Amino acid sequence: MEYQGKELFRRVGIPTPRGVHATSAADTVAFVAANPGSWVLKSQVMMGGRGKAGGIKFADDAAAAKPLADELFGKVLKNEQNPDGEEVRSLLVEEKVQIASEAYASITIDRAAKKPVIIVSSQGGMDVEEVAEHHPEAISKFWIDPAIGFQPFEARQLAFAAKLPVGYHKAFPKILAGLYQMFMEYGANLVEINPLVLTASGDVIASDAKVELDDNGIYKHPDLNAWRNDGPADEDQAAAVAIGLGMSNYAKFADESGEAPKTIGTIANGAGLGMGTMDAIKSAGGGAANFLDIGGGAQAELVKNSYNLVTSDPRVKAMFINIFGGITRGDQVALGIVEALKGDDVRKVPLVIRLTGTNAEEGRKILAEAGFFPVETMNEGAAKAVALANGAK
Amino acid sequence: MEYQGKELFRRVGIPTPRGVHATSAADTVAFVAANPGSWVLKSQVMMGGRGKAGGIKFADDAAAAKPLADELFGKVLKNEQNPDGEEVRSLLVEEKVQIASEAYASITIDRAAKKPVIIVSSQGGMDVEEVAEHHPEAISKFWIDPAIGFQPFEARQLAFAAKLPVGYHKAFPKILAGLYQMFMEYGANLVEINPLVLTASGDVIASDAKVELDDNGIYKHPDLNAWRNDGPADEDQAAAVAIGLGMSNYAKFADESGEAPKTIGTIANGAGLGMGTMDAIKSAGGGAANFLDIGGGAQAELVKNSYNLVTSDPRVKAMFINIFGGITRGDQVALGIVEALKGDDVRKVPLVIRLTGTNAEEGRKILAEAGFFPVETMNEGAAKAVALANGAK
Amino acid sequence: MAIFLDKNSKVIVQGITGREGLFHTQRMLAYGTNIVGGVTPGKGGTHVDGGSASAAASNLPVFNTVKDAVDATGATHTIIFVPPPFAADALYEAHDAGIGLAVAITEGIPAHDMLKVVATTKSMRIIGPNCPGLVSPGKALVGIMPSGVFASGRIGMISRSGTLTYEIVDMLTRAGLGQSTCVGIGGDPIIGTTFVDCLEAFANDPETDAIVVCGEIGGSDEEDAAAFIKAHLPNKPCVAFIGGRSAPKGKRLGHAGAIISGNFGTPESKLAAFAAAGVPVADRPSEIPDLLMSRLAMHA
Amino acid sequence: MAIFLDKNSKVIVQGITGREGLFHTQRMLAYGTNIVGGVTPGKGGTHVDGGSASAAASNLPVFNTVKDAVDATGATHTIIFVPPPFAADALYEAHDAGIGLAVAITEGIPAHDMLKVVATTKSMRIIGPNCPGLVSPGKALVGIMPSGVFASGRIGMISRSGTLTYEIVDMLTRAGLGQSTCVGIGGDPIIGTTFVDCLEAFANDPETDAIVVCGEIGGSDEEDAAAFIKAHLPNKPCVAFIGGRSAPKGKRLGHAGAIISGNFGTPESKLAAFAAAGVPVADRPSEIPDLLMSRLAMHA
Repeated sequence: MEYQGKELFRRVGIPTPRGVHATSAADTVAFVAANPGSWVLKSQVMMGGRGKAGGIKFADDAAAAKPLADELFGKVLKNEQNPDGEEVRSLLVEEKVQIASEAYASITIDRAAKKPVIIVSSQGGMDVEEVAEHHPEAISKFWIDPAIGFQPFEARQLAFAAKLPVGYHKAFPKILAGLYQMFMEYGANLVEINPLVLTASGDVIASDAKVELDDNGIYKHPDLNAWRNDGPADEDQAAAVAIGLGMSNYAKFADESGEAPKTIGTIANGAGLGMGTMDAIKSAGGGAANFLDIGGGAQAELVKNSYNLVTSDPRVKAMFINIFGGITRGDQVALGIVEALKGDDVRKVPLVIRLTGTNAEEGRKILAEAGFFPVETMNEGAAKAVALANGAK
Repeated sequence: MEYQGKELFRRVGIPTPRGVHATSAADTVAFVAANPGSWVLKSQVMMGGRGKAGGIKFADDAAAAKPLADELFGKVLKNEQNPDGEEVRSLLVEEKVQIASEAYASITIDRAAKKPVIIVSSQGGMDVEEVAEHHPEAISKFWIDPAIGFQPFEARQLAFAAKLPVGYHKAFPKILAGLYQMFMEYGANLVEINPLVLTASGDVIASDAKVELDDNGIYKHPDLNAWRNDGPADEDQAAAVAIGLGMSNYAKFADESGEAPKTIGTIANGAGLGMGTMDAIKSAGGGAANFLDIGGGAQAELVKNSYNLVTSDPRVKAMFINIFGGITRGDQVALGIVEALKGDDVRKVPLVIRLTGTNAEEGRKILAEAGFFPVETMNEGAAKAVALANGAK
Repeated sequence: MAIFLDKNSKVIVQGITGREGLFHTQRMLAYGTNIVGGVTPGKGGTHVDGGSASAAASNLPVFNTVKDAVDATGATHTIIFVPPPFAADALYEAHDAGIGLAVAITEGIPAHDMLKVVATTKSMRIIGPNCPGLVSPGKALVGIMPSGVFASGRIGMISRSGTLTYEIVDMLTRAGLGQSTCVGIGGDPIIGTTFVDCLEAFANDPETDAIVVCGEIGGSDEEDAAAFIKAHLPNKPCVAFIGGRSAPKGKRLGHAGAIISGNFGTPESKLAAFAAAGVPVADRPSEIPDLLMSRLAMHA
Repeated sequence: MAIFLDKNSKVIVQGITGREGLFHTQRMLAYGTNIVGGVTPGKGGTHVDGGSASAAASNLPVFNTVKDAVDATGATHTIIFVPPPFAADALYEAHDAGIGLAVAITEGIPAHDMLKVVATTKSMRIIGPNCPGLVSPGKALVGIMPSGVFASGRIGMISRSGTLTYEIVDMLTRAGLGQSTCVGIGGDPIIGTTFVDCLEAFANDPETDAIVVCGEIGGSDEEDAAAFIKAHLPNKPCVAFIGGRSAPKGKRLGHAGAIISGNFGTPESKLAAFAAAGVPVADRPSEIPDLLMSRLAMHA
């Protein structure tokens, strides 16, 4: 969240507005009372568009701050992208600065170039993709060679190319240096300042902060790991981790208008096969309710927990387990499935199993003995699962 | 000095023995009294070989420490390399560790390879050049690609190649990582741990520390600049800086047996010409008392101060000023010389001026008008200076 | 000829004494891969049992460092089975020792580690990370792929996914379409060898007649591949598949690289690129053999 | 032909509006160097008066960035007059903009900055730092050398020192031995272009008949040069000079690189290396012309 991003900004020397992170209305009011001035109360939420959703308020004194803080704490902010909304649990109370100009600066990974790319725009406070579309001349990019790292000339080149007002020029190299340090040191997929404000008094300040960390790099910074769990986490990811899967090995899909209802649960071994399984279901006229990559091992316990996780979605009317025996032998997987579905503590839905690859014969035999009759191909399995979800026997 | 190097070691996480830097005998005794145990009193001096010179003592309690501290403070340590000796002004009081094994690790710049090189030896506590000569198998080197930086495998490779005892292996990558961080961050020409001790209890500790900083990089670390001036500075360098020359633009040479006495002062514009001037004097049978590169500008004030600096050496019987007019025009330099030597506040010694290059004609005319009759070539000037120093008129 | 790997490639295993490392060492040896040793710091001088593929295999030397291994065996290839925090170091070590090709199996290496690795180890080809490795069927396998599905032949295969590769290769093999080399390039955002790098190698391989490109959502590697095929591969038919076409935006699906961010990495963009390059995209893996055969017939 | 620099080299000046930068810009223009513009951040769009050498010279464009300058002028060479704390950045900027050769005049750049610069900007040749630049007499001068002493001819000259170069070149010119190119490689410990790099270029230059190597105490560049000459320059006579032969150990003499450390960087070692390579070493600069002429006569 913003207040966390700003804490990182301060660690690398990027100026941020004076302020405090308040976790209660009382704290908010007390701070404003103790610090005369004009303050902005900014709801700390993960979602974008909090301003339009009514999550940002202004107060010039404690009397004005009290009703606003009372209103914001506990408020559920909603907009089109976040129809469920997100509850406000804390505020960042920040000095209201006099804005002379607003710019944009970010660093992200360019996968194709295999390099970090700095993006700078003179149109701050706006969505950068929109600016790129309508005012490409206001945007400038620089691809950093990771062997060289950030150098001050890059900031000069970007500032001139993006036509930043002269007031930015002196502070800009140091700000980008901090941004790059943060990007590399904390393993960020994205670090973004939007807007980067030039104040009426000539200071350059990061007014908003956005930091997206790379899950794979988080182990290097245990303190940030704690932060990550601080906000409302992705429920799918939390559920996957809870049963021992990788964070992104499970994803639940919302129904979408114009598409078949998401009624088929899926489990596959391998991310590619998992995606292929979803696609095959769509090709067969159905809708996959989820993606679940059970990985290489597929022990009985994990199969069972995965099955339960998928069927905890009440929309799921049928299940398609798609296994390509590779390293893992088909007979082992079959044993896992039989063991997993033996008990009464699973919600039974019509089940299609596809099992092929290494030791598939042995596996199919084990499944048959337990009363499961696996199909041979992915296409066949997808078609059967769609039919079952639609009520076929 | 050692205590400063160890302060840097601690900043980058390299373990050092417990201890204190004491600047008086009273502090030393008080520390030992307050901290029961076995302590080493190590004289903090720039010179090498302080142990053999009697600068290191051992004390198990305050009573033992008192006479030793009293002895060391103010003691002038001497050896063959430092016949003038160096006064002890402070002690590093350090825990005496039980030594199981001693190793050596350093990082320096390999000029030819244009890379930092790590040198590791299993023969700690000894002069590494001697070890290289007599036990080359005990030494291992790794040239670091500055684009990649230090990586843990380098430490493993070095530890195995230099046959460090297994007890070092676990701690070694972290210690070398710290050493490299220090080397790059503080711009060191040399960072050295000798010995790197493996203690009886299995810890790996930097028992001695040596850090040589690059003068050109010192501006990045003002705090280290202060340290540098803390010890007995090079007097030549101090004198050069005092009159506005670069730190290494002046050097005074000691007399050496078997060589001509150093009786000729030299001033030249440019380091190469300065060295060439010394060489020419030697070729002519004389001895240059100093090297002085006056640089490109040569304003009258600097010429005068340089002249005074050189003639402050009572050995100087004649002076050779060797100027190749390049960017600086010969007439300007001539004016500077005339102006500089006009007053009575300079010690007059027989003077040879050589002036050639850009506007040499005009310059020679100016000098002639002031009563100086410059020679044309360096050889001629050197010969004449030697003759004058030897009493010729 | 195959690409990147053949019978003569001398392969070492970094992390050979680990559970995974040893298991796959034995499998690779059984396939006929010329594994010449392994590396585990501190276990130099010992040996591991690589199985009964050959007398040498049953007594494989372990070295303390990659340099020692290369000095002793002349190894050209390495396969890396070390946990994510140590994987970048393993790659730097392989590069420093003069290894020509490194397969990084490890899943979960921080993208920022890989950014620096790929920028500074350019003299070494890296396959992966987070990949199943590569196989030149009938010659050698350096990876964790199930060897049974592959057959020697003249189809090149490149894929971001492991299991989808097996799925597709199985169909190719059943259809009589053997493979020259199959490369699993890995599912991470930053990988050492891209589709384009592989296409370039296949373009110059006289033993490869046609190529299957198995992509997925996320990134723009498929778009780059399509552009390369259009410009440089007029004479080798290519067929593509894209996994995750039914995925919604913003969800990361198993692979760290498989995510549609905003309007970036969408299947529509990839389909359009392949269409512009004249490369047919199979809707289902099962369509691939027929598409390949009809294309090969056209070029014959 | 000359090496590194000729009449067609398009040169920009980084730090052109500074006192030093502008002074030497005017001198270089007067010599005939094709200076096409300069760079000073924040002064883009303005012009400086480069003197009366030509109409263009009197109105030289200033750019905010090297990239702008290269885009507008097609510059191939740059000369850098910026203070030590900003010099590495200036070199990175030149490299990024695609400059082929950069002369770094700046004295006092931290050695550690240069370690990283030379490791990561390999596509650009760096002359220096802490050097007087280079001149191909009669063609172009990129540096701060006094133009009067040089004459066009067929002797190549390489030197770690500025003033000693002038001293020696003056004698060569007076002796009728003009120069193809004179390179001042700089007096710092870490420099971009070494004696060997220059010797390699001279070896391939048909307009250079003989070479003077002017070294000094410290480092091992002279030893490397001697070895290179022995191995690769059988047909071009070389003569050497070593400055500081009378210097005592452990004293740093003007140049950051001119220091004898222990038994390293001694004149004895350098003399022995040149002797082993059959390269005569002049005891005095004044001997160099005769040594050259007798060597040239032997080769004729």
